[in-house]
Amino acid sequence: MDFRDTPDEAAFRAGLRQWLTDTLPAGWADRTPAPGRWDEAFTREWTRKLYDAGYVGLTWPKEYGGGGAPHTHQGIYLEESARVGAPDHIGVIGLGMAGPTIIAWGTDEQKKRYLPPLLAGEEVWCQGFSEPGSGSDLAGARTRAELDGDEWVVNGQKVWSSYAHIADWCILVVRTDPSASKHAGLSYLLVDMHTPGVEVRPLRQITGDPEFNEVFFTDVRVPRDSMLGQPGEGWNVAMTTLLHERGTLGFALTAALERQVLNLVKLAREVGADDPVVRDQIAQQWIDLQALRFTNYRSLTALQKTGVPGPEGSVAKLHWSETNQRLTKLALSLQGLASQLDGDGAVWDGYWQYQQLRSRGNTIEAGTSEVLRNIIAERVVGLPRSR
Amino acid sequence: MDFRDTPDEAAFRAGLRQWLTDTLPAGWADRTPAPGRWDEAFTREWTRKLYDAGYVGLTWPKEYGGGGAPHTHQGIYLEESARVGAPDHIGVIGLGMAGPTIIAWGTDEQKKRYLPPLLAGEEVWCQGFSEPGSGSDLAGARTRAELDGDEWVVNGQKVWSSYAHIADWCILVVRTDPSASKHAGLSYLLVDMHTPGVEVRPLRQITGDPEFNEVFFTDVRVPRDSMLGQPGEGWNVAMTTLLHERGTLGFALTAALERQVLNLVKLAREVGADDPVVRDQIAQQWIDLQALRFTNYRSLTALQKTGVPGPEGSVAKLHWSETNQRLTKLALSLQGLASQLDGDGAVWDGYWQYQQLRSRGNTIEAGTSEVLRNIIAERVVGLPRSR
Amino acid sequence: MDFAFSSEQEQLRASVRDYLRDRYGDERVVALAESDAGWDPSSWRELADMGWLDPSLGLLEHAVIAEESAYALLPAPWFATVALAWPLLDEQLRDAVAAGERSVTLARHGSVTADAGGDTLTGVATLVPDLTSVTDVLVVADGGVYAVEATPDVVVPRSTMDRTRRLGELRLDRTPARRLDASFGPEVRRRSLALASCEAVGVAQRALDLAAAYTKTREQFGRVIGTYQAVSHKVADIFVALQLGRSLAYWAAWAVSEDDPQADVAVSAAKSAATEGAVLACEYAIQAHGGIGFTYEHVLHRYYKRAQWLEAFEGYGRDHRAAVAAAILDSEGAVA
Amino acid sequence: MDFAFSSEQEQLRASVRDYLRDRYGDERVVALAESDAGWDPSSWRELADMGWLDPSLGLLEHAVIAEESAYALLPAPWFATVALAWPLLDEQLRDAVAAGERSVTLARHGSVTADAGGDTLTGVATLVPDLTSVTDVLVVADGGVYAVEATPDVVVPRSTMDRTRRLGELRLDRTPARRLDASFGPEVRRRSLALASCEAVGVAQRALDLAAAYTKTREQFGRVIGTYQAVSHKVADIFVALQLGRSLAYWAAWAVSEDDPQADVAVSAAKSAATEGAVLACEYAIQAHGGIGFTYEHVLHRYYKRAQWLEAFEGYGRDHRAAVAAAILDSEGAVA
Repeated sequence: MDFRDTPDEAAFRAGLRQWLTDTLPAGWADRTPAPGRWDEAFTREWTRKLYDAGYVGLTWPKEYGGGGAPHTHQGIYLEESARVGAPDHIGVIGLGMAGPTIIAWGTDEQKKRYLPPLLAGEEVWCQGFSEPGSGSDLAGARTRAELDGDEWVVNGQKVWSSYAHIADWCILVVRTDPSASKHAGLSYLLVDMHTPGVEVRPLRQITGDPEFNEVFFTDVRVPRDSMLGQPGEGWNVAMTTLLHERGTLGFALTAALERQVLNLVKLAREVGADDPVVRDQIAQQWIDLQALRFTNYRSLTALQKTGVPGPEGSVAKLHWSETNQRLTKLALSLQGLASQLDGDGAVWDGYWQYQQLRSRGNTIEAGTSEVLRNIIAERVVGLPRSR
Repeated sequence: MDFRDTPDEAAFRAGLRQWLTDTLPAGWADRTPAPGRWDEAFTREWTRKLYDAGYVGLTWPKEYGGGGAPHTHQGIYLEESARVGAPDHIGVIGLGMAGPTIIAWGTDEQKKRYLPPLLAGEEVWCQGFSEPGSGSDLAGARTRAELDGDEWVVNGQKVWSSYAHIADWCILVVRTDPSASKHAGLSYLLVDMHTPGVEVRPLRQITGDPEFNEVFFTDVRVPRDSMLGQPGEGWNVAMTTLLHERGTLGFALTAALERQVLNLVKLAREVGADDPVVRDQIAQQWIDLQALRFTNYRSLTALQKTGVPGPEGSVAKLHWSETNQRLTKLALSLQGLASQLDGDGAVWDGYWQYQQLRSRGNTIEAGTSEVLRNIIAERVVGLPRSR
Repeated sequence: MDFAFSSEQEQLRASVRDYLRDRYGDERVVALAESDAGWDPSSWRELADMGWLDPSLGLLEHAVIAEESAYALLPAPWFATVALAWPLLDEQLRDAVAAGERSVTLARHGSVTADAGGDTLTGVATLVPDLTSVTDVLVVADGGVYAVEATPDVVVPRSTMDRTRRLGELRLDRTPARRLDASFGPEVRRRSLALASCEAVGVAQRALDLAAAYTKTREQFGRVIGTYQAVSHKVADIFVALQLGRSLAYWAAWAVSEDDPQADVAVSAAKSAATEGAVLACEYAIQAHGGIGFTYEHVLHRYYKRAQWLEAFEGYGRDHRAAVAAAILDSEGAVA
Repeated sequence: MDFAFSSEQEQLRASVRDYLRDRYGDERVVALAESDAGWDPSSWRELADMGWLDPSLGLLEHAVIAEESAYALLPAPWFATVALAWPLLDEQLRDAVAAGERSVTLARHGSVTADAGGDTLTGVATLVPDLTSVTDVLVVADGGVYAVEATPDVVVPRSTMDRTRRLGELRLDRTPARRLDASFGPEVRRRSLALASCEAVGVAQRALDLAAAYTKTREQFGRVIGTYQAVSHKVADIFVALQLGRSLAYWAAWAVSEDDPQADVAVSAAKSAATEGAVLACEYAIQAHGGIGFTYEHVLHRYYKRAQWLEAFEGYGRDHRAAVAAAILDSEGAVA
């Protein structure tokens, strides 16, 4: 047990830290964070710089453009990026969901076709899993794909698809066999979002921002071989996606929370937080952050030693989401009635207001807390299936 | 709306307050509370005094020895008793469960036979509902009663029966028709605890005290007419009992919590509680108490105006139990490591240690919190039955 | 003892509820919230006609209206006028309010001073509720209370999460003002806390109704989601928080209306429990709705924002609990 | 970076676990807890023979033993000796401990002073863990550390909720004492906090295992109760609290063993989260068991009492969070 960097890790960290200092705009790390509105152009530019410097796909196989590095490097990358508040790569869905699934299920041609532009940020991915009638219940998907010659013809509607409005590709769960049982009738398509018949409609969230989208498919024709796995294997392929979403998410969540805890401390120092009741809660957020961090690292160590992430990793998303909700509420409460302003004139121009509202989605998206507790109880602790 | 006493209520309160001052030992209200061990002789003596002064069964029909008074008098009685920490009547189960059920379901002969000695504390009651295999699941009761001539012959085992070790009578749920469906096969007997074949074994609790008992019935012969309702009506009769247990419990719980909040304030003043984090939590207990109090009163007002308690009364036991658990933990935490002592040398000779351990039963006994949330969701809010 | 509203008060409640149901369905409320004005100024006269602004109403009647108007999320400066400015109005303003001609809010944060001569004010007051909707604003300055017309030249709107109760900034520069024969004292704050608590109860009740309606019908995994305890027990917890908050809010309203010795602790208890309960109710309701409850399209977030507005108004729960702690721990007279 | 114990440490864990499973089943632990002595003094030599008291062990090995011995609720003055007194022992005591001949605790609350001459002590020390089980006690007095024999004439047992870790009072009256060349400093406290956190992890793990085993088999209303989300989600919450506490406890143990600059905040974070997590785990486990979990017969309450003991030891969670707050808010060097 050694919580410190190995010489290799330390060298990687030092190089990255220097690169971030050199590459980010001057004063970036100390700036007051801006409200959540997302700057696409800046993100694309940053993505390119990350890619050119070799910081994208650190742990992915080298043959498809990855870095072939150990998982700790990815952890260090996320830690250091969070510490200075560096932007994300634009391909969040591609890196976290589509890419790992293609690596696991794709043919060699598919890997060569899709992975390099995904890493470079030249092609952005989105996902089409949830539907209006089936949010958490993936097996209830009703979007259908029917074979017509050498093409699948897709009709249906997906929802909660982030990045769909700028996406080039979509990982899409469709029903190809309506006669099969719920799970068995599903397949997993890779759909070009520029195909005629694909319509993206932004869906405004509680924050007022259209972060997610509805995606409508009307007679969308998809080449027959644009499928991961075989027809009917969609459920298993999708489970790989969700496993990766939930599995590799831990470090990204730690990084996000670390940034928020730093912001909270900065805010408390600015507005004054002498009330011991407030200080007690700030300390709790900090403790919750460290608990998340080291729980992820424990899971990672198991992954490196055994090839399987440790079971403790299953708590990351659940713990993060509830912590982030508490943290953002606490940040608002430091502002008195001014907490209710959300634009000019608000503290930090409304950064916290945006974050607090946005946080309510944390316990819903990417597995509701209810579903995650089911998973922990049943798959990790081994209780019988809840009814 | 008027939260103050009417002239009649004020007169009753003044008389009671005077009587308590005159009757309790000198300095009683200001004494440091003693640990939970229960003084049977003192309780019996106090019961007799209460009865002679007319403070028992205040709201019960006059013809059976009650006071025929409005429910507010009972509330005032409990409030004033709590304020000075007066002991309970010995017939807690009789007054709260057996008595109201006999009033609702008993024949005139049964009412005349059982109610007067119950009120006087001359006959103590216990209940036989839970069984080892069915705690919350009353309909799963397996203790059976078979008719043999003019007698029911009872065999089986009950558990969690408080006061059984001193009880003269038991309200007993038995299965009289094994062929009927779960609910329909139950009946409700009034059993003389001195009958041969009744064996009471104390069951020690987490506190070390044997507050509850197991009761074994071996060929216990009960007269045929010692039944409330008809054979097969046991489920409905038992629901009356539980309704009363849960319905009229609110004021007793408020009284108990009021006493605990006063004790907590006393403790905080003694040991010092300058930490604002602690003060915040003490204030929350006080607020929780007031919320309980006025919620009960709202329910009571509905009862007096419409004959049916308001739905808000359903939250009383759930709220009280969780508040009492928080309160007693908080009280321990004011004592530092000394909180772990539980006898001589402990703060207040271990009063709080006993209370804190005892409080863990609050969310289990008389309807678990899980069952109570089901009831609120289904019967009050109207959600479909949980599965 | 009688812990229920009178039959007259219940009749008032029914009439308020009927009016709001007829005139302020969710669609209209949302449209008004998204409009520049944020409300329908012509409706003020309607409220007056129905007697909601009548000087004869007592605090318990106000409590009923506060609860029901928050249940509908009525966008109008009724809270500003009745919960904030009301006790400070002089006869002239009170009559104009009763006639539906004027609406008033109260500005008490910031720094405004009376100029020499005393008939103009200069300075800035911040976080003034409904400032953009009212005709007049009472300003607390130099220990006095002044009435100023809320004309566009002195009013700066501020973007507010709760678009049905926006905050504004008042910028005065030798602005004509009329000194009232009133002083800002604790009773004004008490009153506003009691009515804010009642509003919180209305918000929580709506959150419960929305959560119950949705979880009774929405299906996932082949079952109505209200049959899952993970969902139904949260709905039960909303009910619990609602009822506890309601009991305290009514107590607070009664205690303030009667100038009861416990009025101060009652309003602090009610404010902390009822507004935190309303926030919890909305959060659980959003969670029970899943993704749909997180959209701007759904009405839930508007209640959530009102709940948070109320929680932030005049001190968060911990501030009120500190006041309660002082009352029960630091004074010898037992408050309990 | 490597966040796992070494294979040697895992072998130690397996051997500790095997020994405890063989020798300290629930029945024996309960019998010992209910006995006057509270433990089996002849077992001390066994622990020494197995190397649990070996001076070569580092804090990470101690962390492993602490977690596993708390999982079994081993009644023995191992925690007193190794988590409290250990760093202050001189060679003589250390050798005697390693040989299983002596066991030691630490007395640091109360008022004890050295008498003139310096070879006797007088005064009272309270709340001394396992005082009735050890042969010697180290007493912090007048800035020095003294060794005193824990003979019956100076030891007063105190009834303690956790009968497997009883507190005692030390009454010294010109009692012979030997001054050690050691001083009581923050590193002693740090160490004890880290190991208390590891114990809390063992307690929480046992609570999880008990809750899981019971809810997998117990039926109510015709169904295994683990199929109710009201039950299974609480079990999931135990798992969450356990894993978070475990991560912090291991961090704390490592940081203290390496004298890492973050050692102080690490132990405060671990102590507050792991002990509160253990209390929660036991409370949820008791609730999941229903009435049976509330009986004296069931072993659960013994874990609950240990969890509470650990929570109360050297400051409740809020005290540690105050320390963390000071570190992250009041100093310029960002701890995060």
